[in-house]
Amino acid sequence: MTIGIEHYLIVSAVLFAIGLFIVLAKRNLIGALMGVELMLNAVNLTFIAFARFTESAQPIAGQVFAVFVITVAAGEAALALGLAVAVYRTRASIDAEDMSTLKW
Amino acid sequence: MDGTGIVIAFWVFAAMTVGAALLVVALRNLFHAALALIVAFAGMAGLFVTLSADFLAVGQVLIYVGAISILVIFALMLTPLAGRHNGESRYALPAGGAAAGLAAVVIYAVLNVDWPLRGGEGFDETAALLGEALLDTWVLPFEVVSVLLLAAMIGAIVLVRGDGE
Amino acid sequence: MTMQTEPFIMNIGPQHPSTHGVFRIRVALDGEVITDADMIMGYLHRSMEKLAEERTYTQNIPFTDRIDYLAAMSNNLAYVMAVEKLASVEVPERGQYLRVIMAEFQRIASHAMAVGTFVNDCGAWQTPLMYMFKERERILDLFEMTCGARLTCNYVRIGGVSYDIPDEFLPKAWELVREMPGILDEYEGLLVENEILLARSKGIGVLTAQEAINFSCTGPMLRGSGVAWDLRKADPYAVYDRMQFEIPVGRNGDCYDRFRVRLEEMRQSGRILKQCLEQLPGGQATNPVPLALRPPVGEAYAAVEGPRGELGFYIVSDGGPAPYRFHVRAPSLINLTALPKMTIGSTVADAVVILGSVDIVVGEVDR
Amino acid sequence: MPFPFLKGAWYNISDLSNLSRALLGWVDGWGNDTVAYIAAGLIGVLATMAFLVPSQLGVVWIERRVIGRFQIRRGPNRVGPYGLLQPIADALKVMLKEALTPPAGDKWVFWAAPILMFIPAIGVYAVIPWGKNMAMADLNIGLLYFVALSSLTTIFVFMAGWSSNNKYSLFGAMRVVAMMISYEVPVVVTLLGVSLFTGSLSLSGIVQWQADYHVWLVLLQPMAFIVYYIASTAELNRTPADIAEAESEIVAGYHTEYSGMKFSLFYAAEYTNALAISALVAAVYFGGWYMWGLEQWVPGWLIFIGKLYFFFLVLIWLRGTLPRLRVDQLMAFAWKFLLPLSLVNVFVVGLEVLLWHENGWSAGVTLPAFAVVNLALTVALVYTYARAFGYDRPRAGDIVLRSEIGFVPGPATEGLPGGT
Repeated sequence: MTIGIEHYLIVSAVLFAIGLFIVLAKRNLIGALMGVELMLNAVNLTFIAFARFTESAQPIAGQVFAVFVITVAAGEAALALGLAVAVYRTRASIDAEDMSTLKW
Repeated sequence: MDGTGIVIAFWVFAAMTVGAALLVVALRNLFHAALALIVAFAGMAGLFVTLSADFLAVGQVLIYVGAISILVIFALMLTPLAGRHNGESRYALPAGGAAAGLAAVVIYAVLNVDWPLRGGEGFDETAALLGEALLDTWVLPFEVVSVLLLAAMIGAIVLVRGDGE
Repeated sequence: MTMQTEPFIMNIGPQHPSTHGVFRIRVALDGEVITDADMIMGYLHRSMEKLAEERTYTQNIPFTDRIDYLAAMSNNLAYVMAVEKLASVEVPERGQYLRVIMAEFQRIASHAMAVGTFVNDCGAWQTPLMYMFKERERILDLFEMTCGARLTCNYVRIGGVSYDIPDEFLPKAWELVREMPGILDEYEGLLVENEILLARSKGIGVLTAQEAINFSCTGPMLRGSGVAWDLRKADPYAVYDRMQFEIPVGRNGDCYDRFRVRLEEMRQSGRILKQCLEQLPGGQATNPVPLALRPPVGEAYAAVEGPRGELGFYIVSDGGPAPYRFHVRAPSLINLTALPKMTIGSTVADAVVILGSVDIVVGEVDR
Repeated sequence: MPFPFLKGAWYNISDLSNLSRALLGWVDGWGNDTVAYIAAGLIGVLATMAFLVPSQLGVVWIERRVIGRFQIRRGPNRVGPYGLLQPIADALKVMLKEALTPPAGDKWVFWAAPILMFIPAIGVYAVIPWGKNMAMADLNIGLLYFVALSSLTTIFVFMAGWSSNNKYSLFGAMRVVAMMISYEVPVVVTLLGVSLFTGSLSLSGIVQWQADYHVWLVLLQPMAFIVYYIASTAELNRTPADIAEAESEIVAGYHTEYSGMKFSLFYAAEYTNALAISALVAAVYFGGWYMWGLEQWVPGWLIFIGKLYFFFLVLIWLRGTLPRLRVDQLMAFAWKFLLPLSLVNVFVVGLEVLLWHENGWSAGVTLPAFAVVNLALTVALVYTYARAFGYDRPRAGDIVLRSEIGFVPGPATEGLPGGT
């Protein structure tokens, strides 16, 4: 048995779906952020799988993309968690359903 | 070296990643969920290794496991009154439907597309290759990303700074 | 934007490596910064002041050992001086000198302990404490050869001292006194310019002279804040009026100054000891007084400059064999009252350093 | 012959890898790849353990004895000759102690933390080059692997602190996280200078480079060494940066609630980490097994272990002599002192590499020149910057000797009648 690109892509799809569910369904903002991280990871896996398996003029490009994704994810995490903390400071809550007003 | 080792490694790491991701959904204690997320990240690093992306695997450990999950935990600690409950909102059912639908579509597509495969082995050493690619073909995005990181850092500082300081 | 959080309450103590006994500070924290500090004392309360009303004047001397177990000699001296004042007992000159010798040795020992634990509280891993203990050990040996006890000496007696010094005392004492300046130079070389110690203690726990006076602080706490006040100069007792010595005074009022003042006081104590040993007269050390002493009705207060500050005993006699009222002015307790003032606004780590610089003995705080 | 793999190779103690290679060749002869892989892994693990387990006991004894000497006492000398059996007695004692679990804590996390602590602690040994060809797994990104794996410690420390449900523990955990994240930045940036210069991320490659050019990297990048050693000391939670377990402040930090075997696991993991950092310093900055020809006469791995223990002794020395810094001072130190220096280092090193390789200068002239330039730069920068960074110095008039009572004019007595 060999492990092909399909295996990785399916794992990635499942992870992305789980991440999506977390983002959509979790009440806690920080919990939802974990879903975002999972989704980004799933995308990374796809890029790297393509870099490994598919025909390309510059096969490393997939990994380069993954590097960018990781970098952006780091920035995103810092910023989003900063947002969560800021929201918590004003509202004493980070429940996504509490945040229904545009202005307060 | 597409031997038994890789096959076993793939299944172990895939099970670890997906299982931990499911735990992130299922665990009711948010701190435990964050720990499960770390396991998922670590499993992902393992998957990267099986894809001969060793530099990215280490980067994954350094950044996701070592830094981002720490940030998540830190944010959890900074919001003590928010309740550490990792429950679902009333959108759980439609969200589940959307996620399952997406997964189904993607998996269907994956299985039915004829991928332009290239034979042979993975990369021998990716660090040098990556470095050359980043500073050659991709130098503009590389610089843009560094600016983005700086902006994100400043933004985060501004956000969490109190007014009085 | 305001942060709506409940304060993080943390108990430093009663069981904590740095409270020097069973003492508790309940601090409210914002991050690492202390926003409120509440001192809770009494874990070591042994009701000594009340117990003393049931015992004769001589029987009370051992209690004073156990009030401040790091400075038993000074405590003995202060109490005995109060009783002598009350009963108008004269002390022979040799007794006076021996008292001063013991009190000054005790000051060095106590300050060595204080400095050592202070640097420990700054985070050093026992090393300075061990160095300090080296000389403290020699002093305790001297006490042991004189009265048989090392810590709770019970040496000073009404009318003099319990035993005259043995023959081997003087050579050993001279040896120590001669080596003292060199030893202190070594300590100063080790500690005074240590970058990390400076970073940890300079500008930390500042107490201005005005505040120190208002809190009734005495001893190195007061002198560290720029007030040259020393009972040995201000109101000389025993034979201190014949001694040449100086009062070391800090100018900034921070933890570092208190630590430096203590180091410098050890040097001055060495000077006093040298003079005492030179001038030590012969003759009787003790005027015998009846064991069941019945001082006349009245009251007396006598205080000495103990290692921690003004250590005073206030005794009221109703003419009976036991004091009617026995009150201790414990410098540890009174110095400690300045603690919230110094700690609020600093971090937890600083609070520990500040507590170390106050140099409390919980036995004396709670009695 | 029962052990054919021993033929001819085993007596060459200067290169123990012959032994394992012969063994592997023998196993490979069976024709089963998987078995050979497992055998290779097992040999590596056993070799690492053969160093770690005795070292683990040894360093406990060494630290206690050496600190004892620092503190003018003897240290353990009752159990066995020179107290050599003391570590075993210690180990027996902690094993027999009751392992308490805080009832309000998080039981599973509480149990998992000390065990997981060992994953990064031991995992990093995979890439340590014990001698020529003697790394267990010569990853071509070994340096990065080392840093990434040791950053995992943070999480386990946090798990320990959080699950104890103790405020001291939580404090220690929060401090660890803040500190480790801060100090990882200078560590990574300094090591960047190394891989820039040697063109390799592999630890064996870096040591080989030093052997090829007959120079230790510490001579070429003294500033990087200083920054790295300070920062890694902080990451190890050892004095002067042991704020995570600051005994005098927060009792024992994150392992306040741990007892018995679980506590000793933390203890052992700390020593394992300390040894690993010492090993990395010895390999990266002090030439690993290379010692200007001495390795011809003495086995390289012995030289390496000697260097490793030397740096461990330096860690003990620091612990025996220094007080502890405050959290904010440590953070300021990382961000304001170490980080700028490491950035300057990367800049200078990059410039030098560029000059060197672009102009095709000969190494014999270039490297000494770089060494001199960098040393001068280090002295200038570290010294002046440390002075500028220094805290209040003691001034001559801090302590005044007075023979009369009264006020001494100074900051503390402002507004009061001065000098009487």
